[in-house]
Amino acid sequence: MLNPYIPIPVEVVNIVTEVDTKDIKTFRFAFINSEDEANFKYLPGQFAELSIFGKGESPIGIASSPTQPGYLEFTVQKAGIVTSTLHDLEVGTRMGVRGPMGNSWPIDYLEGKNIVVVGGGFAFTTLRSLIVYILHKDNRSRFGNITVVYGARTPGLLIYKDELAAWEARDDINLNVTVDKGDESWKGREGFVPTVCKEVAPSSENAVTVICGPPVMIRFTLPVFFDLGFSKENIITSLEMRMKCGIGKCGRCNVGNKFVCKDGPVFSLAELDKLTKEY
Amino acid sequence: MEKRLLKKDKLAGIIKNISREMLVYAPVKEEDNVLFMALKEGREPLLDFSNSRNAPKTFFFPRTEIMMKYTRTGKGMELSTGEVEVREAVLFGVRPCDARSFALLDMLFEQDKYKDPYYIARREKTTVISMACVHPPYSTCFCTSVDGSPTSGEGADILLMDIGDNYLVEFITSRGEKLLKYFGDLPKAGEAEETLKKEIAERAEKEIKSHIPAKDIKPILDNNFEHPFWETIHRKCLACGTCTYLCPTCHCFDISDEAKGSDGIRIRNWDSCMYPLFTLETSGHNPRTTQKERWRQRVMHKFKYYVDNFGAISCVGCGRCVMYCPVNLDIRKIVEDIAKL
Amino acid sequence: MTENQPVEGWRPRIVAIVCNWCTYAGADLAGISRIQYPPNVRIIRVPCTGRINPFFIVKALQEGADGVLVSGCHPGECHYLTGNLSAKRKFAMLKRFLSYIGVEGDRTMFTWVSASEGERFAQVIKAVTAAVTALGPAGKLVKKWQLLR
Amino acid sequence: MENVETKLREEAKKLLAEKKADIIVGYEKGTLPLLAPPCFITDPEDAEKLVWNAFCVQNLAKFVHDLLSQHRESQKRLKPADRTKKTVGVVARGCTTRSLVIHLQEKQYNRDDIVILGVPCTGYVDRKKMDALIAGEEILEASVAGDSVLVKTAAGERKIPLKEALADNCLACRFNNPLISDLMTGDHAPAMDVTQEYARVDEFEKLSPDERWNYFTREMDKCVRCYACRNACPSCYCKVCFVEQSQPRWVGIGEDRSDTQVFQLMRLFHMAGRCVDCGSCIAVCPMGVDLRRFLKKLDKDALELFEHRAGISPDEPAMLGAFKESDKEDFIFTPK
Repeated sequence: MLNPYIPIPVEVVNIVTEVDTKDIKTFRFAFINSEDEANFKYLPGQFAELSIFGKGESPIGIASSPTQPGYLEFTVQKAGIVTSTLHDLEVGTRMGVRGPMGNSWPIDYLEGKNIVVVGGGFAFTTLRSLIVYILHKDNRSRFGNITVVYGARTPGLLIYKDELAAWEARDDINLNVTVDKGDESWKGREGFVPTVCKEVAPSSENAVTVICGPPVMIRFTLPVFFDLGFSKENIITSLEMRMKCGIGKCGRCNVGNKFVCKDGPVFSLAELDKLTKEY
Repeated sequence: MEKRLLKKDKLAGIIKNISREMLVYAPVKEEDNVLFMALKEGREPLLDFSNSRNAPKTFFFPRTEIMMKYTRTGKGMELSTGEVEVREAVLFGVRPCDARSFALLDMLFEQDKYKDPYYIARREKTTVISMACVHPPYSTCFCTSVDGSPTSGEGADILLMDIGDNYLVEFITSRGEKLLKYFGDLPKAGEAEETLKKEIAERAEKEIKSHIPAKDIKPILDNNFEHPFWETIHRKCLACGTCTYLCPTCHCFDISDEAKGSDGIRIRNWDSCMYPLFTLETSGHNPRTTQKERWRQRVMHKFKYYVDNFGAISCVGCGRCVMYCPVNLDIRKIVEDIAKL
Repeated sequence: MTENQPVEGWRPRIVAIVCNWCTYAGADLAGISRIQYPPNVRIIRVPCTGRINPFFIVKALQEGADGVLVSGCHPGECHYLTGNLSAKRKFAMLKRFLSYIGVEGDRTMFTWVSASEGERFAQVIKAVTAAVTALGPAGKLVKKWQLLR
Repeated sequence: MENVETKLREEAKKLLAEKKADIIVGYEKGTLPLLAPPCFITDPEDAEKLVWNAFCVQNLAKFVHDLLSQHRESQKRLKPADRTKKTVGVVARGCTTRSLVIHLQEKQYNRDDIVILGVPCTGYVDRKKMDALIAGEEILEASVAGDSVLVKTAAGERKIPLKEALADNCLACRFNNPLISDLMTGDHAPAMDVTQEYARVDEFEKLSPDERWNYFTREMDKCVRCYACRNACPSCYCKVCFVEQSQPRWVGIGEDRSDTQVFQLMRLFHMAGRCVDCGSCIAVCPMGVDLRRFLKKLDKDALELFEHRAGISPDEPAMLGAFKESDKEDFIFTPK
């Protein structure tokens, strides 16, 4: 029997420090066994348990896209035991990844629609996966317009800066990067994400919003999208809960009768309305 | 299904014979407690007892269990073994409520998509011999309120019932029938015993004193996640987790790592929704902030979520949480109060 | 108990938790003065004996120390005035309690060594080493990692 | 006892009606015999629910601390002008008041945050002792009449001398009457037999180290690490207990024998000079670990070494937070 608790062995092949506070890094892992890679079929929005023997596991959204074969990427903030240990790792170290877990952004549902991606802070990771997936040449034609609003507190806290610059240069994506407060060198937009969403004002016509960020950002952004005419079915977000097993057994991450690890983390607001508000 | 008759004085000998060839877990008296324990050489299992203090789920889902071992290599810590090693065993003397808990736990641990190899390996190698409650042992027993019965064989491989001079032995599953050889050449049970069994079962059910509207509260729970009632139950709770540790159906666990030098293990330990740390996130945010939310979760999980997800109430009516809660938080009363909302 | 029988060639491992201002300086002086003392001691320096959580001592025993020595400034000489006096109460209680549950009394030793007492430091280490050696390897409270085996 | 109960209800009702207390923590009738669980009364009319009898076990000071610290937390989020004061009334016997004193010594709240409804105490019935006395039969009803506990089981009625059923800590209790109170609801209760206070400790001290160690090991092997003892203890109020700290991890959380021993050892040790011998930890332990054997030792040492008894006077400092020049030094090692 396949043991879902045993992590897949991977090796750290690249580490990028994303922000000037140095507490958010992107780790690139390569599979050690090629058959593991073949079996690891995922979609944007799914997560995996990063597993460091001797320390434990931590559930983290997958930041790379399945259109980027050969590796997995995770952007991790240093917080607890596992993530702190991870931050101290060096390229070449072996560790484990357990997954993919949970559901994904609803790719089938998004097909043929205009997509508004709203992200705040370092919660942008699985959104990046989605954007990379959609922008891939084999996929781009399956989706309508893409509008992205991405905000961070300061320019130094924006992640994936190179990628943002590359997207800026493209004409098949409308990218709006904003910071709460800029510095001398910042030439871009200043302002909170909800305000920028109001300014950008994407049409709700045949459109879906995918939103991920700190709770306070989400709280103030949702009314903007309601005003723009988005229905609750067309606003989709991802939940976070403390997790251990990742497969709906250990009992801690349920919201009502749904387990965030197994039935989530992605839910539409319409689905969340049916669940209890305990997250 | 084979049904045989066994002289009552022969049972202890049979269990002893089985224990010569495989591991037998049986209720024994330890100081003041009756506990399920591995039967050691020379120890007799209790045949006449009410019920054990600990729930026998612990043999499929132990309080601490090694999931895998790992060791340091030149490139970091790497897995050394994830094999699940389990021996052939017999779990003797399980009360019908506790046996039913196995059927309920199976639903979770053997779900279609994700199977729990540790639980399943133990379950597959263990034969469960139940002992019907001819007289339900406690006034707090309420198995009939949650779809159980004091003489049910659900979750068991073999069911024993005291019918006077004999035990009626029912070999319910093929795994149970494999133990036939230990029982020797027993006479088959006939019509008379069948009738007797029916009578005993009916009488036993009538002897159950606690009745709670467990099945009626689902629609109420569906609509009352927010209700002032939840403010009233938790205050005296000590968050000690005794209810969940003794519960035959509670299954929440924690996974943690322990390492010494270059070797380590990943283990899982029981956890409890009653503990504040259960849902505490690294950020400091806790979705279940106070004991109120934790109690609501416990009630909801047993009487609503499990019903939503698996079609069964996750409670077998053994009454352990009622008897051993140090501050008398009585689930029977809570269910009754909810029914009145 | 059999686990307490000294194995041939066995030498005790002793953890010494010492304060920065007196005993550590005393140890330093013993070194500078080239006073010989047994090498069985691993020194952990803390600002003051008042900083020592009794758990440090128990933890050292659990992790396999055969003996724990705690040493700070003499009463009245604490760099922080009274750190060692409040520490003293904790240690007095702990030593008795450990002994009560059956951990041999000489596994935990408490003493004062000032910065000028290099000689006393060496004597303490000699005496503690001898006492712990006489007890043999620690068995009680030690984590045996039975799950790992 | 009945008079105390009537008085208690009257006083509680008055306190709530006159808004001198926002909530009263007391005991109510349980759903099972031998149990009078804690209850929380806010409506003056509900004061009728209060009971006072030999089945009132838990030390309610724990709940006083919980209520007040939760209240304080909730106030932090409010503007200073919107903050309110909460006064908790508590039904307190001798040991409960000692725990309240400890809280006051340790500056957990102010004296005017609590209203103490003092009750004289003659001890409570130990459920485990009763179970043993009745030899496994289920107790269906129980009541106290004079010097006996009347018990009804399926086999019939039985009379058990109260003295045999009282908890060990009650039998040897030195402070069965409240040490501090705002209202007393009865006359002082007669003294218990304090000559036996340290009897089990003295007897244990005579054993050899290995015998003591074997006993400690056997008792701790029973522990299932549910932490009920800690949660029931009024003196265990740390926001994060050392056993649950993860950075650093002090003790493993699995079934390793040494981890359990170290957990228990350190929790017990945290009780040095702070254990009031209320027996709550023992009453809640699902496995019946003999914690008192060890707690009383700390108590005895505190008295011998520092002439300290836990929770006697709010003005006294906490034992381990203080020192005297005269503190004994005989344990200090001096090389020859």
